[in-house]
Amino acid sequence: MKKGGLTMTRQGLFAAGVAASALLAGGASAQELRFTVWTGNDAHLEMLNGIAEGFRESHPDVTVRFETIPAGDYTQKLTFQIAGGNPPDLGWMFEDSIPAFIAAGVVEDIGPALRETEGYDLDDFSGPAMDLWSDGDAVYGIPFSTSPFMVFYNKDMFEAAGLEDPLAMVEAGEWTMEAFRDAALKLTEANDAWGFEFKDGEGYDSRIMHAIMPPIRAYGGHAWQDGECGFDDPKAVEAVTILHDMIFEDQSIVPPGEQGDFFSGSAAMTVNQISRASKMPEAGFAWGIAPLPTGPAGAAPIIGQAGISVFAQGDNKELATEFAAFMTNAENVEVMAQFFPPARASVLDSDAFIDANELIPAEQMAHVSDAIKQGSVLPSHENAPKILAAMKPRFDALFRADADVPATLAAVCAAIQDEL
Amino acid sequence: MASLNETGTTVRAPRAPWLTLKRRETIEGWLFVSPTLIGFLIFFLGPLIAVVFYSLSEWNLLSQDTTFVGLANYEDALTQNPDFWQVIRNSVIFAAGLVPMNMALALALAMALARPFRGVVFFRTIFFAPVVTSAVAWAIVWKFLLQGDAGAVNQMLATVGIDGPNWLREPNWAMAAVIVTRVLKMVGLNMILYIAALQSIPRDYEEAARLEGASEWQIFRMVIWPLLAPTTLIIMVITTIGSFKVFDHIYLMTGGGPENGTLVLAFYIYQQAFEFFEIGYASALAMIMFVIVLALTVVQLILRQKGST
Amino acid sequence: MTRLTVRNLTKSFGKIEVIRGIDLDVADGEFVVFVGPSGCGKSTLLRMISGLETISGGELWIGDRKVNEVQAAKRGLAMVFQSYALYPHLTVRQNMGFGLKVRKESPDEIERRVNEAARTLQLDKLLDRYPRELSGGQRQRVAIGRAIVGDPQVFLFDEPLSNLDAELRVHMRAEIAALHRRLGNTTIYVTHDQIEAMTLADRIVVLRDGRIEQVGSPKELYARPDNVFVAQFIGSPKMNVCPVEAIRSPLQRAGFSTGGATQAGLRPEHLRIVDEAEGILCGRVSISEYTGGGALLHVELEGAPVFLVENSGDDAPQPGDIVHLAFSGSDLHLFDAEGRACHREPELA
Amino acid sequence: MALSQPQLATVKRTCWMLSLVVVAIPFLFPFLWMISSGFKGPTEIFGEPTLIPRTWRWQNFVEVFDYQPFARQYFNSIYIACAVTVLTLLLSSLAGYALARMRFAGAALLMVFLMSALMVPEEVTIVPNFFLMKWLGVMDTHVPLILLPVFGPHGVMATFLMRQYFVALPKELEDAGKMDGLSRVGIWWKIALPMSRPALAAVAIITFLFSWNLFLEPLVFLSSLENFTLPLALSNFTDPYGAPLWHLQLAATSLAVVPILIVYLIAQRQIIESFAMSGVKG
Repeated sequence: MKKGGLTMTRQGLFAAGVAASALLAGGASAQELRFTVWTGNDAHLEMLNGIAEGFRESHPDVTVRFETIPAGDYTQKLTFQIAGGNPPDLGWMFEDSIPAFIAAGVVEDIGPALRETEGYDLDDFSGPAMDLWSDGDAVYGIPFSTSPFMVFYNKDMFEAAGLEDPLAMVEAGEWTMEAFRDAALKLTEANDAWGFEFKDGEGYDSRIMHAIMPPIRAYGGHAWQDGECGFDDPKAVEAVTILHDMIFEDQSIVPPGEQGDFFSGSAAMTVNQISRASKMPEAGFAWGIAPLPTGPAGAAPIIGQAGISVFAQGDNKELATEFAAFMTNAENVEVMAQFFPPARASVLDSDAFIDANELIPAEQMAHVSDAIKQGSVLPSHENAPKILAAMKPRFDALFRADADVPATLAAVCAAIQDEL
Repeated sequence: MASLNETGTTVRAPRAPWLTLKRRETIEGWLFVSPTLIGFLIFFLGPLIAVVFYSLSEWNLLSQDTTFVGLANYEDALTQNPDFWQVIRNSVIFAAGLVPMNMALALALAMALARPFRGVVFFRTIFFAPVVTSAVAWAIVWKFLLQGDAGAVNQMLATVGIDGPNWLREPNWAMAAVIVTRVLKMVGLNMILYIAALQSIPRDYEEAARLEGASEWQIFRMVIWPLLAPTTLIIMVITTIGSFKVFDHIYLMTGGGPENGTLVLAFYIYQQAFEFFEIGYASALAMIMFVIVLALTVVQLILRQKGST
Repeated sequence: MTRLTVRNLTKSFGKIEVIRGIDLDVADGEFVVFVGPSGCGKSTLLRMISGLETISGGELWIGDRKVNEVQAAKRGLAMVFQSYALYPHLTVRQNMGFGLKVRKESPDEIERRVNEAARTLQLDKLLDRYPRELSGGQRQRVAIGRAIVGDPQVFLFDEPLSNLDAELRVHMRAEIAALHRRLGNTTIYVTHDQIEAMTLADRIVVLRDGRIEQVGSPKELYARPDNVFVAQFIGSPKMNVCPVEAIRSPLQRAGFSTGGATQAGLRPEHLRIVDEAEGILCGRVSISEYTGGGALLHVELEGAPVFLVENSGDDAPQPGDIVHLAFSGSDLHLFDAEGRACHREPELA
Repeated sequence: MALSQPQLATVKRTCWMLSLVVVAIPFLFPFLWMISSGFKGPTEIFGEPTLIPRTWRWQNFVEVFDYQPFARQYFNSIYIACAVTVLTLLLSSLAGYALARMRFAGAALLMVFLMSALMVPEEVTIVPNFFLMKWLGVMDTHVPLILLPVFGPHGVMATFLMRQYFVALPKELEDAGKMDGLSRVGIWWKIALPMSRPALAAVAIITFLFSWNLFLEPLVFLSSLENFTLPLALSNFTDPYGAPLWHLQLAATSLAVVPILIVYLIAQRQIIESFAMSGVKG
């Protein structure tokens, strides 16, 4: 119905808009908010529907429909919907696409509305966590998931290799890149498995940044800053060279085109977010999570973020903003914390969060909390899709046995400089 | 018969003078083609014209900002963007590898399977099966088979002592892999076109040549090949144009990588339009593709004209 | 009741004119045959009358109605096609009843008429078969049956017998003639076979290059062709024609005046082989073709082209023999320089 | 040492068959491997390669349906392909008939005009069509997936195929129909179409497969999972975090491909002829 009404004619569209706002003012009629998400997971959807149900207590006539768009195509399909004149009211946003959306003016500034909302307490969100989502006083999204990247490790394999537990090394301050490299090599030799697997085995494709940024930052480098590329900086080159050596010299990292899944026991370590802990019960081996290894520049935790934004072209912006506020209030953030690590300081410090994930022991969870507070997101940019696309072919060249690391990284910088 | 008697006819006789039988035929004719024609105008010709205008603008899909930029998009492609020439090079390599391999294999298979023998239907069925299979399925399965050391192809090569390359990870091997797997997918179609052509050649020619003592190769070279020329030309046109259209195969197998080694024009257009949302630049690329395909067709039609005279 | 009038009818495809002004009156109940060499426009003319081909100019009247712009089905005609045009996916019964069904006749009426036509044509036992299960002759009869169930005012036949073998053709020819006698419909029949035309027609229309060469009864066309073309087209084997010059002296010797004629024609069957004394023309037999009942001789005349001569009986001359030929004056056809017949006063005795 | 004539022939024939079998392997093997891998678990799938799975993991075929609304997507593909096929048959035979049989002003020009479509790849017009569909308000619906194949180059190809067939039909049958009082539509429907079954079957087969295998258009026009068609669904078996789920993807691919293959095996003669026809005439 809604779709048909919207698309018949311009006048129809206008009339529908007028009617909608009239109804909204009256607040008496049934309304539907369309909310795009990239999860199809039943537990996630159940939780989201629960929150929507709670919203009905104050807005009895409002239903929220969660529409799943596959993660791989999410940003593209969302763009199509917005450009196609059929924008959702709200949606999840990836950290790498929000700058482009802000630049294009298609996400609504909900800052004023949030500040006016009673009891919302916008300042409870930590400053670093909000960095990506706000510009001065303007707020274009609220992070609902601020999840650090942690090292998942196979305890059994560590034992088999006669290695000290990584957590112990962390305590001793010895969990460095060198230790990590050494561990990976020994793990590979001692077990019929790879020492380390990049995030989801996608380190050479969709997760290049996840693969290279932790060491680069640990070595004090950066991807880009103020329009200048940092990949060719000696610090970054040193970090990437270690990775390259691990892949092709030590052969301790699952190389390109090979399969070595941590969760099925064919790699001893990987990097991932704590949501992946849900995969562990069926893995059948003892495991743990540890922070990312440190480098000369100390610890450089990295977080992945996703936020909730209201779309500027939606018909029910006010209502959508109200729902966004409701969804990210302290109470619901706590509810979501079972799956998505929160960015609200009050929730982060609460026992509720520390105990939220029954799979992860409290002391390991504390590392998670620390990482959230200190962590920063991966480099972002409004031209991110093009930058990533321009980087990709050069990184393909990097991940070959005979690659000249400094030269390839210089080529990466040359390729993306225009977009920066 | 009631409708044919005198009274009936006099009632029917007066008729608007302009509706002659000829006009009637014209009106009926246009009515018959109108559904196809109107749809064609709206969904094909209109868009084709629109591409020209789009290509003269800079247009961001997300923000809906458009600016008229003249020929800047073309200039960008032809002189500025280093990717463009690599894309053209890739497309040409793809076509140059695919077309001869496809046609040679198709002809060889057709020669083998044109005459009936026990099992001929079995083999024809197998060689044609990939044609009816979705390109997506074909690409998915081959991508799976061509994984590095764990892939079935390399595992099998390993059993005979060959250390297979990391097919889809090295630019040249990846290009070879997408070409070969595409040939395997489509060769059946050309094979049956050749079989149909071979079967329409009267056996008399071949027998006459044999009586004159020609060898098998001479028969093929002097009798069959010239008679196949029209078919060969049609197949060449279809296959060449087809090779420029290949999108799903590349999209799924390599995504244009590695190192842009398999980034071909069709995929590049898609990427610019629907991943980077550069509508203007993508439209300029589309126009360039249109011109290339048009030129290829014209060249081949001219060859055909020359061949027939 | 059903006259058919054609006035200055023309047809052109683009710039090419294929029918160039035809005038013709067909009387009620008359059997008219269009004949002519291929490409003469006879089929086009028939199709224009039927309504399958549009008319470029002129008028076409059926009865009292001008039908130039009347659709084929509404002209009150039925047509029998060369290929029979039976619908392959319908049975004989459905084929014959198809037109009635399209015209929304009641099923009972269709049944009655189909049965009646089937009886007339002895198709009763074939009604439930499909066309592919019939012989050529049977198909031909079904095609005729389909034409007669509609009770048309005019029958049109477009070379209906050309797909049959010789024997069947003779048989069907007789059947069509009998049918016409019984039904008495106005009929127009197109053929390229002049024997069919001669045997069936009340009147024959000879066409060439989109024009009428001559209209007349078979006898008239045979005996008094208007021009060389008709003279040679009608009759088999065709008439021998040669320049008058070549045989002027023999003719004068025999006392035939040639007036201003430039060409002379003699039918092979009118030439008799006679003794030298009686002979008018003299020549040497080059070929003798035995035809069973007699022989067809190719005779080389002095100073004239080869003449065909029909010789009956067994005692045919052999190649190389010199023969003498005679004919009666009434069988000599004379034509002027344009090929038009020079009608002399009858010299018949 | 020397082989007799018949022995030589046998050896020759065996070599011949053997070489054909070798050539056939890369054509046949992907299908076998696809089906076999569809039954393997996520770990076995990259283990020692075996054609017969060590453990048959039937639940893959259940999980496929849990993971995506796969039944719904299957149905989408079927109904879209049917709609495209029916519409294409109808329109292409109408237009093809007119182009073959009716002498109307402009027909020759129209032919050339339509013919030009055969040279233009879909990629060229996809961008404006995106905006056209947006304007029509049919984004994320199946309307574009039905309209574009029917009216695009494929529809034109079908029209030419039908035209070529109609041209070769005996014309007198239609004349007879005209004499019998059929209208143009009547002749088309009751005479021309019933006699064109082979051409209609050919157009139906290639059109159905064309629509069934369409990828670019669904990729561009569809966004929600329940609207996906099979090819799009097949390319979408990654876990929520983007990692490929090969075992499910191959199970789903088997589910999508095998029915078509079975139909193909049953009707292979007809299907191959249909393609031959379209290739020669189109």
